[in-house]
Amino acid sequence: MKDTPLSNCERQFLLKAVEEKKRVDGRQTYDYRNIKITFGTEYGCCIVDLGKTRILAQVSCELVPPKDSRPTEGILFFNLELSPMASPAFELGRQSELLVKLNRQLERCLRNSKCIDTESLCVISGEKVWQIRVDVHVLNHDGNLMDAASIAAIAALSHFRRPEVAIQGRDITVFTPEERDPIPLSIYHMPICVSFAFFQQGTYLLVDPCEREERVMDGLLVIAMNKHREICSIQSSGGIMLLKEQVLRCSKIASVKVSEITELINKALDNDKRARKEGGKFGFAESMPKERITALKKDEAPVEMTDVQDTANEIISRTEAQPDIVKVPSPVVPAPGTGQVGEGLLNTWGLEEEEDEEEEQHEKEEMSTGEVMVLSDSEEDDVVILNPDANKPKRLEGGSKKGVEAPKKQKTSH
Amino acid sequence: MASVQVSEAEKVYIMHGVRDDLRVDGRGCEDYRHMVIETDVVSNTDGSAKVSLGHSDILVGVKAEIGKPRALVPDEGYLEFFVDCSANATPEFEGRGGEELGIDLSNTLYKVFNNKHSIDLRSLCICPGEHCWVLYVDVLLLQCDGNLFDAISIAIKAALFNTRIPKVHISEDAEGGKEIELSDDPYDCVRLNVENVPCIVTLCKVGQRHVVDATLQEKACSVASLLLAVTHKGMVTCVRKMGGGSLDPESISEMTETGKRVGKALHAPLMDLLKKEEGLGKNRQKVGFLR
Amino acid sequence: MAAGFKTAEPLEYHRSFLKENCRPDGRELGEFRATTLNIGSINTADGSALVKIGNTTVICGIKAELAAPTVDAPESGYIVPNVDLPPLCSSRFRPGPPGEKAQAASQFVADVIESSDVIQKKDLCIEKGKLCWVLYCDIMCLDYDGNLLDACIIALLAALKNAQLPEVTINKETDLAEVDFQKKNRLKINRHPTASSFSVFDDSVIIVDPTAEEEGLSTALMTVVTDEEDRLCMLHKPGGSSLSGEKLQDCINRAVMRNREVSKLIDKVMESVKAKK
Amino acid sequence: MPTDTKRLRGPEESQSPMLFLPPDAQILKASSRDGSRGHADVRPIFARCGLVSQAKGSAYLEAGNTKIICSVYGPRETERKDETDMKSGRLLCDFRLAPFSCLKRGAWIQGNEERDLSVALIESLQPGVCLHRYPRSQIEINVVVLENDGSILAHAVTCASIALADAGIEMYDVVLGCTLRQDGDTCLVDPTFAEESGNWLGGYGENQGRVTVALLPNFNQVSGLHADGEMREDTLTEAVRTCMDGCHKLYPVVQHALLRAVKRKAPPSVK
Amino acid sequence: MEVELCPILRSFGSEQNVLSRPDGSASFVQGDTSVLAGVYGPAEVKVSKEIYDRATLEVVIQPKVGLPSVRERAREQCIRETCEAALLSTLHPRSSLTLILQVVHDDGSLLACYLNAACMALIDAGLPMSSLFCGITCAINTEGQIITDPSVQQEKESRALLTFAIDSVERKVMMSSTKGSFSVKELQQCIAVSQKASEEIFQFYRDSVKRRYSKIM
Repeated sequence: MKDTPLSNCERQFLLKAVEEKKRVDGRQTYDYRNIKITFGTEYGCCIVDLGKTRILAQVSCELVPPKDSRPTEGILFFNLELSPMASPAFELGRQSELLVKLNRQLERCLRNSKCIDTESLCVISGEKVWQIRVDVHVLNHDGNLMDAASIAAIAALSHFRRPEVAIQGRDITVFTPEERDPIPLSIYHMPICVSFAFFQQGTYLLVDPCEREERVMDGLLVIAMNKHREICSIQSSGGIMLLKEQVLRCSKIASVKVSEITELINKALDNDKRARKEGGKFGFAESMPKERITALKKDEAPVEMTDVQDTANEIISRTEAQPDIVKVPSPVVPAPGTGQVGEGLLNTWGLEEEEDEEEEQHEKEEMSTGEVMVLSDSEEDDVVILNPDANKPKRLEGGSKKGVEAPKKQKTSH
Repeated sequence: MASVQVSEAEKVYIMHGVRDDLRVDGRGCEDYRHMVIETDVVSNTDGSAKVSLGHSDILVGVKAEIGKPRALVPDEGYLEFFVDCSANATPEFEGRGGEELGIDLSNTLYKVFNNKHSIDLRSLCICPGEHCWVLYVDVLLLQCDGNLFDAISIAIKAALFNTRIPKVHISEDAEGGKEIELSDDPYDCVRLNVENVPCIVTLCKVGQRHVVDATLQEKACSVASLLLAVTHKGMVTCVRKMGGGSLDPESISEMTETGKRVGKALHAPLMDLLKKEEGLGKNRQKVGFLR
Repeated sequence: MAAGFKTAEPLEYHRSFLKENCRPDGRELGEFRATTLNIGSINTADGSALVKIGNTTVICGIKAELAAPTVDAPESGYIVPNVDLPPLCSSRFRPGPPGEKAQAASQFVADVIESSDVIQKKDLCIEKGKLCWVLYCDIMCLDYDGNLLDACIIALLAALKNAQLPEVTINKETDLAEVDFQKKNRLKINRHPTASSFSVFDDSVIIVDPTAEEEGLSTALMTVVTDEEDRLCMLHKPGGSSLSGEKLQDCINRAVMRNREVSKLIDKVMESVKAKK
Repeated sequence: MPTDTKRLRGPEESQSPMLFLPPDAQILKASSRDGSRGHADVRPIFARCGLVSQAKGSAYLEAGNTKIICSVYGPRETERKDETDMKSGRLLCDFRLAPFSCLKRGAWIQGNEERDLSVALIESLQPGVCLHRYPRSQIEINVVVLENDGSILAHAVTCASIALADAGIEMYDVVLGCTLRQDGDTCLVDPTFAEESGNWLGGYGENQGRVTVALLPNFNQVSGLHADGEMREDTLTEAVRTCMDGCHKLYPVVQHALLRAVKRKAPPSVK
Repeated sequence: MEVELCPILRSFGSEQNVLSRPDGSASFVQGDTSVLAGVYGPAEVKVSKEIYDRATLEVVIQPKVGLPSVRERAREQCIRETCEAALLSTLHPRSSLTLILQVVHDDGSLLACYLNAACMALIDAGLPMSSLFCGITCAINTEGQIITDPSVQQEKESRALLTFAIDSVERKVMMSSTKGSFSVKELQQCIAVSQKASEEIFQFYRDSVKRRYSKIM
């Protein structure tokens, strides 16, 4: 499916708005949209809503042999998917340019910044390490996927708990959460991406562009930073030229935004922790808004189940009442290893020229083993035998003989 | 594969020429075009060579890596071929366009080397059943001007001649485990015996006769060609009929005979040349890719 | 005339037959096509079977290999069924990786193996946590004329019954496996499931064993898998028009009958081979 | 992490039990053919047309234990529109070895060997087919080897040409294939799998090789020639001749099979 | 022998119009199991997938971890054919409908939850349908007890698992997918139980639509 095109009118309107320091959703230039972070019942699962952009991240782990070059380090694997749900332009399984770019950027932001202690993921050096896999699914695309994805990924990583293991010699025991409490990853810092959209060759700048704004922007600058104001990665795309001052200004803005977002993530993590500790309700089911008109919820309730038994019994007894004492037809075995049951297709064997008959006889007599190949529609039997020097006669073709007994007709009642 | 369109009149012209043993570029039927060979052109390989045959340009790099021997032959190393049809050679190869040809070429190379004498595979064994040398032979097509097979095989032979495999020392530690140590000294290395490496001779049937080292124009006039891989002793290690036409038995035996003669004659000057080039030493002036 | 009618209005053509309680190929509504079974014809496979239901031809070859069991189930082997619909069997399938139909069929066969316990995976274990058998059951369709699933299950069951695995022992000293090709053992077949497929025309008329054409024109397909004790292993109805409990019951009863037919066929064929040896 | 998500997967790694044989045991015994058939004899073959009901034409061929099935679809409109030569048709080939067809289980994904075989098959068949009669169209040949007991390329060529004829594709001549295995001074025509691989890979003798020839019997033209190994030129020439003789021996069977197919399709009118 | 029944549906809920981009979307929650569904269409269709007399429906299941495997492909087929039977796709010939299902959390009865989320999303997209459908999963545990809407733990302890899609018009079985072996009687009981349970879900559909349009009507 194709994306809905943007009309020239819309384009001009959007650009005009940017010039006048206004945004379509009423935000100020440096404003982020609402960020909502929800955690699932499972550890390491989180949904981030950034305005209407929605992203789901799930962290999982697996014991694998380490890479040869780094025998004492765990492996981090990122996989960002653009689900076709997020936009009509996203096709299933296509390696689009955007997808490659986002994946790369996510890796730069989270793996290359060494925010996670990979050495603590080593179980037995050179043999078994934990591979931490982060699956990020874009569910709704309303711009600024990168920021939302980085928030979702780091929040999910911070939320994640891996199973406890015990090592005895070379045997590894993995404990279930019931046996031993799972342990969190050791995270050094939380890098978060902040995107800046530039318009009119860098004259105007917007933080957290929405999808419409992204469509008309000239270039994008993404800064990944942690709350200690350390830049983890910086990347500009779109081919705009920026002044040194502009970049510095952006990094200042980024530092403010990053500390805000970090606080938000920590708060969300704390809330979830508290809810779990107090045995209260948590997870996505709880985060569903109850007041919205589009949402409805129904509490657990037993279903009234009278006469279920009767209905079932009735159906069985009724059909069983039908006489089905039809004899099971017995199969015909024309040659060892081959058999046929059923009626229908007529067989022309023996009806053709005599030569055929002889040939068949000939084969049957000399069949040497029980292994026979039948591959024919019985009406299409053509057998040709070559036996050049008559050393050893060929064994093949057990000719699918027609079922002899009278056809048994059965019916499914209608 | 890169090909050219030839008009009927041109075809007749070329075919008549071939009939009289005079080809468009002045060669006889069994003559190769001018050939330029240079070895040791890529520094980060263990052996490399670049061959230009007419305007066909081929670069071959050989990398030796330690691998595990195949289960059925634990006392031998093995060769891996990969042919990359770069889009530099012809725009047709862009994207995945050259993939099919590349696989076809490498499959043929596997067959050419599918025998016990071309390369002494046992000399590549380090530790039977555990470690052996794997020679990765990477072929890169830089320019296509017909007769790729012959050019590739010559380039491979030159690159293998140039290949130096570091010496290994196996030491056993206390627990009976083996440790492999590579020699640091760049001069402490093993050379391969390439005497038996075959060269491919492709014979194109044009009219009633057949020509060696056909140009693209000549190829367009031929319906069938015969590929023969011939060693210096005249042994044939691979035969393949190519093209959409068929050949009569007489011309097959004629072509095999020619192929053997031409192939046999190719080896001696080639080896001489390679040795001579090596004799110039490390400090010889390199031509590389500027010509 | 009839041929023209058939091409132009295939559905009407079929309806006109169904109205008279019969089908274009002369069968009654509840009638299966002739089913032919041949076993052990592929010598390179550890077990093999070829099944024809009418024109539909399916071949199953079993190859056994050795592997280490998973950490989660150290006492179980593996059974890996895959169904392939190569372009050979019909023009509707293209070369390349398997399409949805082949994948759904593979999953169906895997589910039947799982649900019916044809073979206990524990029986495939050689040494706990160390070594077990992997049974690769590769099923290939050679002629696709409908009712693929029934043919697959018969082929699978017959091939499993036909399979013989060499004896494997673990050498205590070297801790390595040793295989003895002289001693071969048959697999222990736990249960005998068979499948029966039904096709629904115009949301109401049910026919058994549909041909490829009938499958294409019907509004729903259903496959019932039963075992020799008349228990259900699978009621597979991937959508389509809805059926009442009564109708389902009719189909199940027919499937039970079919199970008897097929079991008898497999047994007879097995016997004929044994008698020969 | 490239994994096949379209098939059910087994364990990451599994080995054929044959690798665990005690070292002295041998599975592949290079048979001496004593008494069974002469060195220059082809195995008895069995050929039949028209078994795949859905195909335009099909053939099944069995030679010893080698079992090959082939179906032909088309001619239909070509899929590749950019093809320069639209004046004549194209042959397409999908060549597969069933996973259970060899001693060692094969993968489902088409490997190099299969691609190579399909290229060789097309090269061998092309001279026999009147492709100029099918402009802008393609003819699809699908080959599945059900059991590989040697000489698969040669038999696939024969089988495919029968299937093409059965599909009513116009041809100059049928194409017959024959393989030969050269082992020193002896040559074995139509080798089995054991003979084919035999001690060639193990031994270091001279004159070891394998030759496959495809022949148009009525024109006595060679349409395909594939050889590998290491042979003297005179051995090679001799081998080609022997293979051609082998091909001619198959001709009556193929003829017979086709005659049958034609008779069935157009029964002789009873007057 | 009377079989004991444990006919409890966990608390369930749904929100429609949750995503801004798709033409219809819904989330469906059953206990802790949660699925998000999005529908696009009717829209332009690729020529290769075009059907001349009806819309082409594609169903995509996105697992949470890794790539979709053969199992997902088989479930896609089940859901697609169920939706096809309910949708009046002949009203939109030569067009494409795409239904994407994203697992958010799996705590049992996942296939049923897929079906319910799909139905809610199709309603939200305003696509014409001849009937609604819902999914019910029944587990039969080792004591022969029938449990509706089982959790993962209950699924693990069961010896058979049956999922049905029931249509809203005649309460007949549109789809059936089973695991494990069971007797004919158990099957018929499960069908009857599912038919009863479907009443609750259809009532829920009705209530949520009523609530949604309460301000308009």
